[in-house]
Amino acid sequence: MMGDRSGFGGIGGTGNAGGLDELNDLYEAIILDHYRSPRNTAPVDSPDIDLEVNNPFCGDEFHIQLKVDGDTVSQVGITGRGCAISQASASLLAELVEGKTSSEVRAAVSAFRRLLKGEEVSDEEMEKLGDIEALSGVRKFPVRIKCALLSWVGLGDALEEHLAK
Amino acid sequence: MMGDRSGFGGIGGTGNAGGLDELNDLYEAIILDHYRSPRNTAPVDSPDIDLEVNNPFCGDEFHIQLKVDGDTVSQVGITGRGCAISQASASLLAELVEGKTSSEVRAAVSAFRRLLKGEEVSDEEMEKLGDIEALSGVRKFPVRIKCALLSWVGLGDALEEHLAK
Amino acid sequence: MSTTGPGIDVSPANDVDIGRMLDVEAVRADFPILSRKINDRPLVYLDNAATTQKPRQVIAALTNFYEQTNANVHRGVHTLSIEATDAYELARTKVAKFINAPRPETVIWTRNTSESLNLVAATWANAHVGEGDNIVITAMEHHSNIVPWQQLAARKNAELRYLAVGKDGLLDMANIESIIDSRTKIVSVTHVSNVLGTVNPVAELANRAHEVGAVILIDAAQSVPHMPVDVQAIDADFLCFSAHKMLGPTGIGVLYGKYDLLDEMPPYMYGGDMILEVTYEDATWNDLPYKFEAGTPNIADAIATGAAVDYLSELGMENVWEHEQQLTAYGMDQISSLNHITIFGPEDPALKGGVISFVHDKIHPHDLGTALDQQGIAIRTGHHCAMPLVRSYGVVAAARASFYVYNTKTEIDALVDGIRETERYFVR
Amino acid sequence: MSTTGPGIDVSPANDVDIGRMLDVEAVRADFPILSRKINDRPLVYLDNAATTQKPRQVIAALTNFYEQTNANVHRGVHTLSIEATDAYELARTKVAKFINAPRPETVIWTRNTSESLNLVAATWANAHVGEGDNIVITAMEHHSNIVPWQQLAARKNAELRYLAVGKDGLLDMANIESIIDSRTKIVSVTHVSNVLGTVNPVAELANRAHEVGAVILIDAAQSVPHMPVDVQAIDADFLCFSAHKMLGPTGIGVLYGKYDLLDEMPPYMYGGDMILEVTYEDATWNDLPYKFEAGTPNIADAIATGAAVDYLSELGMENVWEHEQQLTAYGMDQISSLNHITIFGPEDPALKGGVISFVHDKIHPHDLGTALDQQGIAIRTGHHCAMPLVRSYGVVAAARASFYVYNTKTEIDALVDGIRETERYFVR
Ligand SMILES: Cc1ncc(COP(=O)(O)O)c(C=O)c1O
Ligand SMILES: Cc1ncc(COP(=O)(O)O)c(C=O)c1O
Repeated sequence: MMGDRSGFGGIGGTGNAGGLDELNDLYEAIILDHYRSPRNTAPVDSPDIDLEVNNPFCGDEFHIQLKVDGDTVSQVGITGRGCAISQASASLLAELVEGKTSSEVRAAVSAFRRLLKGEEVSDEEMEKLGDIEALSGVRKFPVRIKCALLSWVGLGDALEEHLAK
Repeated sequence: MMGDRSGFGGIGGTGNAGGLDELNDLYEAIILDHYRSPRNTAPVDSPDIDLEVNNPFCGDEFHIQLKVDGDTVSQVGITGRGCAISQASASLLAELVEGKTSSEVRAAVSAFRRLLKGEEVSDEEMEKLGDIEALSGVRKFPVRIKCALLSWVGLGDALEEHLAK
Repeated sequence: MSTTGPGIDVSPANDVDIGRMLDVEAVRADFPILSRKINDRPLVYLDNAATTQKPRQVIAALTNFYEQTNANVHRGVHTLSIEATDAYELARTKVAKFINAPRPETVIWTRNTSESLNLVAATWANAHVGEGDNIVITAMEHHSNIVPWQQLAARKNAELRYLAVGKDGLLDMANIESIIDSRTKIVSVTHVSNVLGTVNPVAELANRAHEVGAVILIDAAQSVPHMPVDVQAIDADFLCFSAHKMLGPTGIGVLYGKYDLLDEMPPYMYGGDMILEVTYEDATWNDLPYKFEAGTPNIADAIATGAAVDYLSELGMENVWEHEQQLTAYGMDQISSLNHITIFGPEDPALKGGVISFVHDKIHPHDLGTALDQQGIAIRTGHHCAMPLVRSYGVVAAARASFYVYNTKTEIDALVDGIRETERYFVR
Repeated sequence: MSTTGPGIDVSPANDVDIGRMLDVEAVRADFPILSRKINDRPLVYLDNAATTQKPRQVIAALTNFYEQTNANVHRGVHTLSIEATDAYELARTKVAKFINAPRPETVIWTRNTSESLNLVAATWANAHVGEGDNIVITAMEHHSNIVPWQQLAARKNAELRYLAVGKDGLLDMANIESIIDSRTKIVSVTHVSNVLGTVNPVAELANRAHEVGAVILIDAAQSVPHMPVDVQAIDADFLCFSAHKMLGPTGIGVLYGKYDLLDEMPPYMYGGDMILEVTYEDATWNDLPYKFEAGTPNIADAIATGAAVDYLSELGMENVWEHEQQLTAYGMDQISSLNHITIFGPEDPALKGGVISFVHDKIHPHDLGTALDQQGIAIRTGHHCAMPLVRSYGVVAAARASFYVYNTKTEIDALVDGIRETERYFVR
């Protein structure tokens, strides 16, 4: 294609068709609920994993603490500040991983990444993600995907590192 | 004026209307003659003024030597290499200044500058410039004006400096 | 000042509230992008401090150059090269006139304000700042006017001093005499803050700098586009700005400097046009301004910058400023009438340029940005490349609306309605 | 390789001599400036080594950007900013693919080749070249690839070594083993000479550089526009070129570098996008490629460079090269058939790119340039920013005709006729 707009051929665009209605997809009730009342915000005593994740560009920052018993995440605390998406995503993550084995967490992080990228996620995986499905509206707002992923990527990496020790 | 070509309002352009005929104005017979057979190329013995002028961008370079007796230029030698314009201009200059007083040289340099810039030159001045009028075709080729001026500016400045000593 | 042409209203008052001097509708008609729809809504572009939109005259300058004149400049004897050189140098002359620079050679083309600042830090300041000397900037600088000085200070064992910003958003001028002292070599300050909008007293600072023998560099990225700026009246030693923030293209900026300062400075980059003569052993430098313009310059964008300057000159910079003052006053009024809002910077709109930065108690700036975008309204959110300043307000991000010649009160109303609409989600 | 679209001829052979792969007439129709008259004659543009003309697709990329998408990139959450960022990064990806760079982040946008060269000299080389080390360049470099190294060598007390150029216009490779030695830190060579046209054996030089632990920088200003270049196949550590010499806009160039080298390098300029975090005390750098892109980038011209790369890719770089080879062979043949002419550089057209530099015994290059311009023919005259090389031929100026995709044999005929016409004045 060498048409007049060839310089623009592959623009990703925002991918959303427009109007305020789209916002309903992004800010579902579940997300607003987790944003306003984040779960698992209590500090964890002598955590096995204790990390700060942040995105200096938007200022989101979260403090993630985990207790790991053998192969199981026994306790989670996540506090911080960020936009509705990063905040709700962190809260949903905390809720999800508590009591899960490392391989379950790994699987969840992988499925969540795929969900946001619009790649294939099986029904079984979807079911395990539970309420987190509410975040799939973020797909229509690609620039906000990094908000949704911030704590997930941090926690996933930290857990791998911890287990590798 | 805020029209579509406002960015171009003041382009000087080449100022020449076009075609090969214009070249006849630039390369008049007198100029070609001085280019092929430059005058006053013999070196001057123990010159009072001895200077090199050059334009590194086009590579023109001239070696100008003068003997000055009191207030009069008694002997001139100019050698060098350059385009037809700079070469002919140097040769015409050499011819002109020999035997002239400093104020006559000063007047000639001033008149020549004005001639090339398209400013007013009196009939009397024109007459004094003589064959040099042939260089007035350079006006139509503004980018070549510096070729025509190269040796004149150098010699004029050097003479002033010499006399100020 | 001309009073004809698009965007100029010669009738005394066609709209009693605004646009007395500027016919905004005529201006808007010159900007093709303003007819774009965003998410099915008309575009309301309020991100002008980041970059401005371009009128058709500027776009046409680019198109015309590439369709009719394009050639490399300097040293060419063919027609296109001569025309391109003339147009390129004419643009420099226009810019010089626009800021009242005494000579065109004192206008150096760079890529942007950031490069202009880096150039001065790497040449003049690198040669003049020594151990124990100090460099003075302010607490409200853009990163581009902080980091080059941090690096220089570290390299030279010099001190980097900050003029403080008060709670009122104004520069604390009380102790400039102790901060700008005999060991100060350069004072580098923003003319107008891109976060607070604050207009700083640059002439006064220049005065103090000169008293102690220092030079003053003015980051005019947010002033030259918006108000009349006269480098000689301010007595600026150096002054920087970017074309893309003043209706011009991306990729080109300006460094103005006093002739004698520029003339004694070492070059910044080497090659191409900046050279007079090269041998295998050595090289000599060309005269100003070329000494600072290595390689093929951004010819087309320089020429288009000339067109931007023409456009602004036609409007008249007094009118541009007046228009923005009116929008700012109206915007401050409207935005501050909302609940949950804190505005940063001077409260008095007369003390600031057309920039309103704010935070909302209940809505994170990014959520607000996304929600407004759904309504076609473009604002900027984040730290605005002024992290330390934004953090000093206890936040890491803020929302910012910033205005230009084509903005209207109606657009400010849309912004305010848009914030209200967003509150539906976030405020219970 | 695609075989549709303007400029591509799918029929096997519509012109037995030339244009077998490239439909030159279709290409020419894409270049608005080619219908311009110069001094009443059709423009014959043979100054392509200085800068090339632009097809409507590139001009349209600029216009479309400014009319529909313009915004500042990165960090914006509004639609225009997101679209602008995507388009800007897509252009980087296109350029990366064009030179077969392994990752888009290894493509840094600069202003031009000259800035790219200065960047490497001021960062990588400044950090790695020490006293007693040496830097190797060639005797046929452009000033931009000489002077930064002269300056660095002087500053570091290092040695600047030149690979010689033989009478045949080829690099003297006989003693590269002694010249590029264990103290060599960087070898910086032009891929194709802008004066002689010589294509240098850069892969071989890279090999030798790597043998001694040096890095190789390739000045590809005259190669990337004209032939397929694969940075991985050459094993280039750094490679530089300018968009304006390859159908793209002025004001933008590229520095390619191996990821690990770029990653360990200090920044060149500070501010804006190149920063990760700033406090009043200190700053940390962003990742590649942003670490090297301070301030608002040249967004529009980057996107237009993507359009230029698209255009060239559609034509196919093998076809571009083949076309120029045919023109060069024809041009060498025709020009050398004239009296009084000396051509510089390799005699065998297969050893050179589309550049023919020559002098005429009886006509000074500037007189020839002016006379040809009267006939609508644009060539370059002078030292071509390679003074030491041009002087080594015993002259201070030469005439140069250089070709590109839109040039034809007919235009070469016009040049030759033009020279003959000029001889009427100068040759008795
Ligand atoms: C071989 C070579 N290197 C470097 C350059 C400098 O390119 P630019 O002027 O775009 O920086 C040129 C341009 O003439 C060139 O031909
Ligand atoms: C005050 C100020 N200084 C400097 C800059 C940097 O300008 P640029 O990104 O064009 O280099 C900006 C742009 O945001 C600014 O607002």
